[in-house]
Amino acid sequence: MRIAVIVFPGSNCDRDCLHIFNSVLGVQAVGVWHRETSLEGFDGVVIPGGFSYGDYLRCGAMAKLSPIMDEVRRLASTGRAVVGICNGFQILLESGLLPGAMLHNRSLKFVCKRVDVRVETSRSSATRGLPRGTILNLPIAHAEGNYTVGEDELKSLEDNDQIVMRYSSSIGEVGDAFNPNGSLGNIAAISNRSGNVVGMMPHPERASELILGGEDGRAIFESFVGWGSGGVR
Amino acid sequence: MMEELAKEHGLSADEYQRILDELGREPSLCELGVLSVMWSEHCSYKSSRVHLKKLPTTGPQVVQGPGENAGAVDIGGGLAAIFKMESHNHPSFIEPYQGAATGVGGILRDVFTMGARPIGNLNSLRFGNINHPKTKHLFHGVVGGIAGYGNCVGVPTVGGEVYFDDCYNGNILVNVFTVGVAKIDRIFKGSATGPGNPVFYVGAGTGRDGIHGATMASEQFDEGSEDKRPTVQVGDPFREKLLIEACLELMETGAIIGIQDMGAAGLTSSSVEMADRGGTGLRLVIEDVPMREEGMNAYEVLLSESQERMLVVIAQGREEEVGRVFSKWELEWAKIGEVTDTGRFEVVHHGKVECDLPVSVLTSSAPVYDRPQSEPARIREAQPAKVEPTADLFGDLVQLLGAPNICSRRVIYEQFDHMVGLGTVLGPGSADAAVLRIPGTNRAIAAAVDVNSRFVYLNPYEGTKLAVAEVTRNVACTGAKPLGTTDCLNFGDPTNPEIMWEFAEAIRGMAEACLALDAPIVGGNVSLYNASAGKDIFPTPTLGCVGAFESESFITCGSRVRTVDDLVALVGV
Amino acid sequence: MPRARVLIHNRKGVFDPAGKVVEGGLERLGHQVKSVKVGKVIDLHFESGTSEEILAQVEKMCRELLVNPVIEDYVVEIEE
Amino acid sequence: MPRARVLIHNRKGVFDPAGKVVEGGLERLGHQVKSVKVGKVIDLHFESGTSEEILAQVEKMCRELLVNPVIEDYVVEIEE
Ligand SMILES: Nc1ncnc2c1ncn2[C@@H]1O[C@H](COP(=O)(O)OP(=O)(O)O)[C@@H](O)[C@H]1O
Repeated sequence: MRIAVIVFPGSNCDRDCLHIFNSVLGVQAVGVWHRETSLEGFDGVVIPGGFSYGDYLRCGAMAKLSPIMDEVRRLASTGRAVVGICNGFQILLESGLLPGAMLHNRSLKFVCKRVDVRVETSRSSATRGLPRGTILNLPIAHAEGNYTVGEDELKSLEDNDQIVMRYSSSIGEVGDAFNPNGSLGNIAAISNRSGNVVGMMPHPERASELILGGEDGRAIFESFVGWGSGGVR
Repeated sequence: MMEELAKEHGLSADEYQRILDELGREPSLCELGVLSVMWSEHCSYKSSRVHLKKLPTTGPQVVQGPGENAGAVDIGGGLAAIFKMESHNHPSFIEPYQGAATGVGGILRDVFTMGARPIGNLNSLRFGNINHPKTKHLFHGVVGGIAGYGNCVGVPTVGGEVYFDDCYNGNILVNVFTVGVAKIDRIFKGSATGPGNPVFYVGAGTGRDGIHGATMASEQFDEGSEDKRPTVQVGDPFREKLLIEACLELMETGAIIGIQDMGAAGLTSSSVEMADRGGTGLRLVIEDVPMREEGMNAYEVLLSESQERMLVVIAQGREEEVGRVFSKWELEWAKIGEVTDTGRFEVVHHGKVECDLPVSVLTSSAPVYDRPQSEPARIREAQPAKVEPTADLFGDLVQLLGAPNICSRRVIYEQFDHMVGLGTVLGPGSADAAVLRIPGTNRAIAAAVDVNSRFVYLNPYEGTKLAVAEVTRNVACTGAKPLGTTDCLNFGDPTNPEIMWEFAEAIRGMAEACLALDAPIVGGNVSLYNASAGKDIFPTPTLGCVGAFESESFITCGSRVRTVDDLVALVGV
Repeated sequence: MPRARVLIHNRKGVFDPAGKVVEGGLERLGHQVKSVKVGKVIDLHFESGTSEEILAQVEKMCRELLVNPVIEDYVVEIEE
Repeated sequence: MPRARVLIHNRKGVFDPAGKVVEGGLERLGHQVKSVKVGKVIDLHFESGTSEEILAQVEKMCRELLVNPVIEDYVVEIEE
């Protein structure tokens, strides 16, 4: 098992993700510079959070031009797990690997805090071991996490079980009061049709060690690792 | 005519005469610009130097005291915590977002210059009355700027303090603090040694922004100051992030002899300071400096305060490593000169010598003033305020808890990414100091910034002692042992003897308290002329303290009530 | 020197939080305004090229990078 | 319905980091462009008013809220 953590100019959660894989989970992960052109030998890809290219123009817009993205696309098409966290989610949207787009948070402010999310499906590479309805307490940290998508696509996301997490209360009520950014349908994470490509706004790497106040994020990494090299299920 | 120009550059008649005596000739315009920034309060500490000497700066735990870009203390395990605090008051008043943002950028560079990866930012903010018409705009701008910059570079903002008071209506304070961690035997200094070694410029291109910012920071605000606008710079945190990674990567190669960020007074002060520390000279070629505007002259290039730039002295023969690393990180770089043994700061532009001054004239010959002091009348006249208890104590409590200076700071710190880096064990809102573990080790540090300027106003000596006590106590409460402090001394107009008295008294108190608490001062910053329309701010000597834990397991639970039946104890006098 | 200007706005029906905030701010200052939209303007300068060439090139840039069609609409203006 | 458009750019000499990044991106896509500037556009719609009235009002809005004169320059365009 070997994981690639893609490093763009301006990524800033790459080292954090590497720490969780290598030092907490004992799974080999290496940083891969965005100009690389091969992901040969990797079984999964994490696109970490941060501010790739300073988030200038639009979050994730510049990163989609990087050479490595062709390889990410190729790996995704073979069914390997590809997870984009925060800015990584934005990059997956801009690259067309996931449908929809991000708008500014409705508060127009950056927001960094812990929130609760409800797992909506266990058929994604990020939530495989997690029963539907599981509540996870995870940090968010973003200025543009206000997910939006056309009506038809939203319906198709719902019909195909592609909504992975929604913002919720600590007992799993979903509603506007628990939505930190105004995202459509309180969506916090989605996947592609086959479930292997996932984009999520919360930062599971920030909640994978007790000393940092919680371990709920670990389940996501464990699911990701467990998706393995087996490809499409 | 030169004399008139000298005045416009903020040099007094005496100071100009001193320049003529030292040089034995008139300076060129370019030299005058260089002299004026190097002799400005900001770079020369001319009014504060005699007092700062009195501070305790040594101890077995001190790895680097004042004099370098930042101070360093030994936190065990072969690691040093490197930290510094700096003010960006005047730029933030003129343009709150960019002023605060570039303040964060500057303090980060001071810390990673020394080889440390920054792991935490804190800040200490002072605004005018919350109902003053300007306060809202300034507050949102400053908080937004700190967030915008810190979040993007990926250094968590883990703590700070905010107060509102009328005395800051026309002169807010934005003090920013960064702490980083490096291996003790891998600390880099801002020193240019080895004549013949090439000098490299790395980072963003030079533009015309911020020319004369350093002099501006030392001038009092007056009615027209809101028009002095082009002196404000725009920060690019994205480029700063690349600069951090590139510099840390280049440091690994062993090719670096000395490295220094270009802060206030940009290329001038960074090269002069490096030559001064190295006991050498420096020769720069202006046309080789990466520029982002056309037709810039030597004066402009030397005094520009464009952000996100560094000066690096490289060991001869290792030049191509700079190109390899900086090109990878998509940053501009160029060789712009070399170290000499002449002891002079020489600048040529297209073959013409624009500046040729002895480094010592720019540094050690800069004027030092022991300005007159006098105790303000208010000190003896002050009477204790009488507060009558009311019948509704509960109501009073609720009102107090909602007061602008006491209420929750959540709206502020939720805008800051305080978790990136996976170090934040106790972040904002959870303890009296921020606690950061150092991933990959079992070590952790605590950091806090504090001062109650009202106390300092009422009694500068006792008030500053209290500030030192508070900041070290806040660190100690988390279970860490305080190791060292840094200061950011925000005072009014030093030519006013009462302000100078406040300053001297504050230093006296700080020295005594730091000595008693074994928390030596390892770095600091002085910001004078904090006044508007002739009214000075409260003397505000902000203190920052860093302490260390022997092990992560000594971290206390923070300041929260945990469970029913927990014991509550009052400790102290 | 030819110049192109790309004006980018959120598509009709897509929430424009910045516009809402500016609207509120202007109202608080006592200004009467029916609605506000905040967008981006990108000015591109070229060494040379005819209007047609530049228009074609800028349209391509918009598709490839400058505009996200999921949420944004744009207009290109060419100046010579 | 009268409309005003405010175009806001960083002042000459003030760094435009976004423009620089977009420039790099376009180059990577193989486009030849001399320089890029990224700014804001604010479209204001009004119920009524003559061009002169609206221009005066929008100028006031720019001074009071929309533009930060320390770093930004602006142009107002009125359409009827
Ligand atoms: N400007 C700021 N930036 C980040 N955190 C802040 C800031 N101001 C206050 N905080 C955080 O908010 C919490 C409460 O602050 P404060 O009211 O000053 O607390 P106390 O008086 O208990 O020290 C602290 O954890 C502090 O670090």
